[in-house]
Amino acid sequence: MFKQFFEWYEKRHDYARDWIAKNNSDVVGCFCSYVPEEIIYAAGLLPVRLLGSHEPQDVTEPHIFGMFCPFCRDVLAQGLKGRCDYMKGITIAQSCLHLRQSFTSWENHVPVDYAYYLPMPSKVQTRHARPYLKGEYERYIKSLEEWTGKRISNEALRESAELHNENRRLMHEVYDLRKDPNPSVTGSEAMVMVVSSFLVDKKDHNAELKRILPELKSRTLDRETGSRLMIVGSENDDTKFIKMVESVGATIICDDHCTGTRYFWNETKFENGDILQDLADRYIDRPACPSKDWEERTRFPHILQMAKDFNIDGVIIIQQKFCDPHENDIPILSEYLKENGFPTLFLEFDVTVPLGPMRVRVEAFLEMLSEEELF
Amino acid sequence: MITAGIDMGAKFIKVLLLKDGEIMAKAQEMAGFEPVEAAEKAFSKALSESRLSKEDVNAIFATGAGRKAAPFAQDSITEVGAAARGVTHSHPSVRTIIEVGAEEGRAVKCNEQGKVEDFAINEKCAAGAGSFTEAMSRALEVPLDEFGRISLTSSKSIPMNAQCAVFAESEVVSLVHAKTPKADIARAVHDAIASRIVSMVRRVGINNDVALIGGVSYNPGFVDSLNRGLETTVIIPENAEYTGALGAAIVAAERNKND
Amino acid sequence: MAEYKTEPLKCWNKAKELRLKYYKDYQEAHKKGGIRWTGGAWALDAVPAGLGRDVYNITGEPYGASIAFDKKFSLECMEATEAKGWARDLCSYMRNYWGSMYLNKFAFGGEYPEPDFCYQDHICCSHAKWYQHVAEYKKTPYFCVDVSVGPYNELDENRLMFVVNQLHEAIEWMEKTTGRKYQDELLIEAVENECRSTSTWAEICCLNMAKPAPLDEKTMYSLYVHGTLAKHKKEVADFYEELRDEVKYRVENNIAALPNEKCRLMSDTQPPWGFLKVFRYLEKYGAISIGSLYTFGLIGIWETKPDGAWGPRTTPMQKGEKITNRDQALRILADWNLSKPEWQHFYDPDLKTEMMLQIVKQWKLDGVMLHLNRGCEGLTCGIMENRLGIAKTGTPIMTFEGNMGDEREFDEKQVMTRIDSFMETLGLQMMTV
Amino acid sequence: MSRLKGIKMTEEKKEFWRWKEYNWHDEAKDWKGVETITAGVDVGSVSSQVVIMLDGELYAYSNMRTGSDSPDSARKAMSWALEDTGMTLDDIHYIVGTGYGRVNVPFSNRAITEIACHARGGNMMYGSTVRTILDMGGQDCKAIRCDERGKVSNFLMNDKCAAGTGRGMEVFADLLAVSIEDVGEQSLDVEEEPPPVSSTCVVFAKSEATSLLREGWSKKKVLAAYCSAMAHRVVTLLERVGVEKDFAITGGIAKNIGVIKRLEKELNLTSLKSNYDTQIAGALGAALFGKTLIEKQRMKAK
Repeated sequence: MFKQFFEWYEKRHDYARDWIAKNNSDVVGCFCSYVPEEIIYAAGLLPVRLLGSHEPQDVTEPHIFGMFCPFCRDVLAQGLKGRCDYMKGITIAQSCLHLRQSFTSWENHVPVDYAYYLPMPSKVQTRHARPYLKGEYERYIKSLEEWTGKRISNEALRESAELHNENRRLMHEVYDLRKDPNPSVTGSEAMVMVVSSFLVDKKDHNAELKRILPELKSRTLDRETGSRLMIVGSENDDTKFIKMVESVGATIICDDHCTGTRYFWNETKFENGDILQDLADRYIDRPACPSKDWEERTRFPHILQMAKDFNIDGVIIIQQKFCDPHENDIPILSEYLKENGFPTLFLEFDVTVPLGPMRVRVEAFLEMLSEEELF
Repeated sequence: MITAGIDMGAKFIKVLLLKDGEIMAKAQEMAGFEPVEAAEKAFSKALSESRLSKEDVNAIFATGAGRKAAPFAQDSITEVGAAARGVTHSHPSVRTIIEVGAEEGRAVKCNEQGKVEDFAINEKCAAGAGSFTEAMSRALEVPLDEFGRISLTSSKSIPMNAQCAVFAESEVVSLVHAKTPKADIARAVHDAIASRIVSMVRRVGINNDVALIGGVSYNPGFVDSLNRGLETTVIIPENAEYTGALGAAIVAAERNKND
Repeated sequence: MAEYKTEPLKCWNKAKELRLKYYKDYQEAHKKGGIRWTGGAWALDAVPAGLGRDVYNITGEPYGASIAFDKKFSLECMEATEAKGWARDLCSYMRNYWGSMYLNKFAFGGEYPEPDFCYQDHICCSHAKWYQHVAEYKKTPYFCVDVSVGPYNELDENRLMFVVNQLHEAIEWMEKTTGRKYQDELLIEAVENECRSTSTWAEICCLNMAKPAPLDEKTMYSLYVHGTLAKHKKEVADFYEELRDEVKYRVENNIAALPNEKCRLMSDTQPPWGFLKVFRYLEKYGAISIGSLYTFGLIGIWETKPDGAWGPRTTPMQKGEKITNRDQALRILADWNLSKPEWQHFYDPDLKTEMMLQIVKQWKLDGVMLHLNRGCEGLTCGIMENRLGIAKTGTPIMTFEGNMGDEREFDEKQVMTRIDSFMETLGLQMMTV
Repeated sequence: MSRLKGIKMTEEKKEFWRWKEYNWHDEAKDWKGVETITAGVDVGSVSSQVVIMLDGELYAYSNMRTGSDSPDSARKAMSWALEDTGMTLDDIHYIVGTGYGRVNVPFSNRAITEIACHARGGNMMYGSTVRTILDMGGQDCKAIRCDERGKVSNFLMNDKCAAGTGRGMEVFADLLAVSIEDVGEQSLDVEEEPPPVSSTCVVFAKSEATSLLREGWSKKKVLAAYCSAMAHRVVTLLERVGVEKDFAITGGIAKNIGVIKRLEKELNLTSLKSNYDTQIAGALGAALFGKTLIEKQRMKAK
């Protein structure tokens, strides 16, 4: 049923090339989920999130020192290997230092016409961040208009925002189905659904979601749900890992990933009578990346609430090796979840994950969660 | 003029005698726990091979990890410098030298005089080094020399996930359980090491010609993987393992001319 | 044999006293009813100065470095932090600092002195989180300023005002937190001091263009540190002027830091504090590190002069500008800090490469040594691109891996061998003395 | 060590790092007519053990090297455990496989991870007061917290780096030509404790040891330096789960008095001793789970 999403995920580059041909426009590669896709889309361009390919590579060592996260190196490798040669523009919204380097090295060593660094505020908790970010959006729009030679009207921005909202609403509907004791959606299906949503045109994605939702509601999977797990951490599109977890007696029910719920959880509210301020508020108010979650820790209650709403048995906390933002949250977060009755398993991810050692840890965790069966 | 180069390597001690740019004799000994004795032994071996006495040798330079402890030596040069001089002596067209030892991989960028322009050494974690292959061949229960050869017969590339030699060992074992042909596993191992080496070489740039020295240059499987990774064919100087000693002997000759 | 004469710095002891006094003042602040706050060396520390003359701070980075000098205590701290589940690759200053907090041991004797509040600015992935944890562990109030508004050469009113507005917010917050009345004249004084001390430090660094260099980097570390402790204080600004005059004197009289100076290098990022012997080792080759973008540009504030050369940034006072109110003071403070050279590469490595090449040219350097510092994500950000950019110009360059605060990640033997190779490529031989 | 009586050694060329292989069974016991016969098969990365239990009591076990083919290793270890017992595979009612080759045990009814099995086995070997168990396997090191029934409540395993694993110790024994069983004793035979080696990385420690020996260190001194480095490495792992008394150690490392003594000193805590062979903990736990599982099955059947 999720065939289309898997195909988009597997053949993302072909899709992008076709899109360019069909719309005779351009694709903008987005580093980080804080890039305001609505604006890029309103400019008639296709925003596409840049991800890695989970294969060993030997091209990034001259550009990024080994102490930075494998994801940022894997992403850069895609550019250096020419996998995205069709991509004319790139944009990063400021988040962590790691990914920032993929962006600057990409700008220097991969041919692109247009590269924009958007200083998304780190302190989203100050009231001053809102007007500031609106100002940054104005600046970004001006530069996009100069590049494309086309004006971006407020009308186009509003339509784009509505289209993105619809996509978020539809994906929420799918997520709601996962609250069921025997969810009709597996974790790997849900993951690929969300990931593909930032690889393709939201129009196509919405259409596909509308097509499958009715069937999905009446769908029953012939598999044991097993332990209901939540997965929390940084970027994660490691479908191999998710499949492994779901093959040893568990189902991933929900997540807190920037490639998952953090990407689509909240909508743009049209309440300022000012579309740019509305958009700015949306990105300020979205579930925070740990690098922006201060002075107050707002992530923890959010994650806890989600674990309760989705009736979770245990939480897998994954971390990209060397990811400082998450390393700065994890010990306190797992303590917090334990105190609130949710056992956690910590796993460290690399570009490629050796499944053997991971499997032992996951199975042992499941045995730990499982009822008295063995006693 | 006759000069000698002593390469105080971690595993082997090599001695080379040079007369006006021509190699007269070479000898090597296991370093063991008494490298100085080993060096003396290798030295006298080389002398007797060329029917010389120590007095006939005008200058002796050392190199290698233990160079500071080398006997008889007036002075020493680093492995990096020695490699560059040694290789360009026979192959002046070489601009990039790759040396893979038991625990360290090195890449050197040099000009035609063998002057080092840039170099890179692999940082911590020895996954990129020779001892990795040893561990793997043990895990596969295939003798080291055969290990290299069989990997040539494979055309399949399997990515190795583990970076650590010990973890890779278990990955190899699980490949065996998955009934993967040993040839394919051997290639996977060599590809993994090669890719670690290649990414280090990229730091100094891959400029032709590229030469490979060090023990692994005798491992055809590794050489094949490396060539694929570099997208070029590496030159392997004859007696590649004596390159360091040769470089030291050359510098010894030069410095003696000067004073 | 020595080519140049050398002599120790006259104001060396004063530098030491000043540093110890700083930590003592903090420790004893409460006895005198004063205020103690903790935060980073990058925090805009002129702002809390407005709370009174009895306000003392401790900055985490130099404190973490001080701990690193004491290898035994540092290891205790690291392990105390790891035992709490924190990753080993996090900022090693932070891990030292947290460790000393967990163990309740102050590096300068006694217990870890409780801060009254935490005040920080956010530059890397750890800075805001560092004191978020201190605050939650010590249950103290916390305010952090976001300065990540892009590189200085792209600063606009909206970006500047984002920082300035937060500083206004910080002042309101401090008044609430401490119950004290904020005094703008103290703020203005502090801003003037900060401009003076940071611009003077740049002046001192410029004097190191002289051959032979009057200062070596190892010495500069003990001098620039005051700027990381309390750049806004009069005593620091005054000390730097005194130091500048002595360094001038050294230049005029050809007094060298290294009598056998043959080769001039610069380093990059914080050094491995437990292994400053690296610099001594260089001296055996007649090589001297005359500084780095780090020692020049972390505290020093610079500008490009009309002739294209790099020099100390002209202070508002030198321009004859009179600071009369809070808003103006905060605008100047924000603008001044956003122009910090060591801040620019966080957005783009090319900006750093340019500055480094400028130093190579102006300070007549023969080579560059990059410390791939596993302890600091922020200053190693983009460092491999810097390496590429500098190597492209034909400037000899080497890298060595280490950690500013975690000696377990420094392989002395490996690094020294690497230096040997580099010296060899520079055509240097070890002095046999 | 009473239970090690009557061990038969296998003849083989000297490889210092290899653990001895042996099997044992309790001549005093008769398995015929026993209601529940269960077996645990622990196929580890380096060695494999089989334990056979009669109604939850230890009857026989074997300890062998793991070959590069684990189904085969499992079979070998099993038939060796059965040797001279007259028992055949078919006489065993339930078999649980564990260890990293657990899914490759051809004749097992169920696979359970070594974490759960070591906790359960440790619970029997050391009694129900055990709360923290350390197991050092060939390639990983586990710190396990468990309750009075030996049920895992929390666990931690070493991550990407294999430093401080059993394998490291074996590489070392080989390098120094000291048989693995003697490493511990010899490492304690030093006048004063040398500083620990700086790197526990399997590869780098080797070169460090070599240079120490070249500097004239005695083998014993080098062993001491490595054992204390390894002990320290393990302690930092233990501290992360938090060590609660009672504390016990399973696996081959428990036989390395050199590491144990130093570990206990650092934790300032003594570990429980057991007269069971510590290397069979995993297989023992597996066999015990086997008993529970078959009994539950029979209940259902009724």
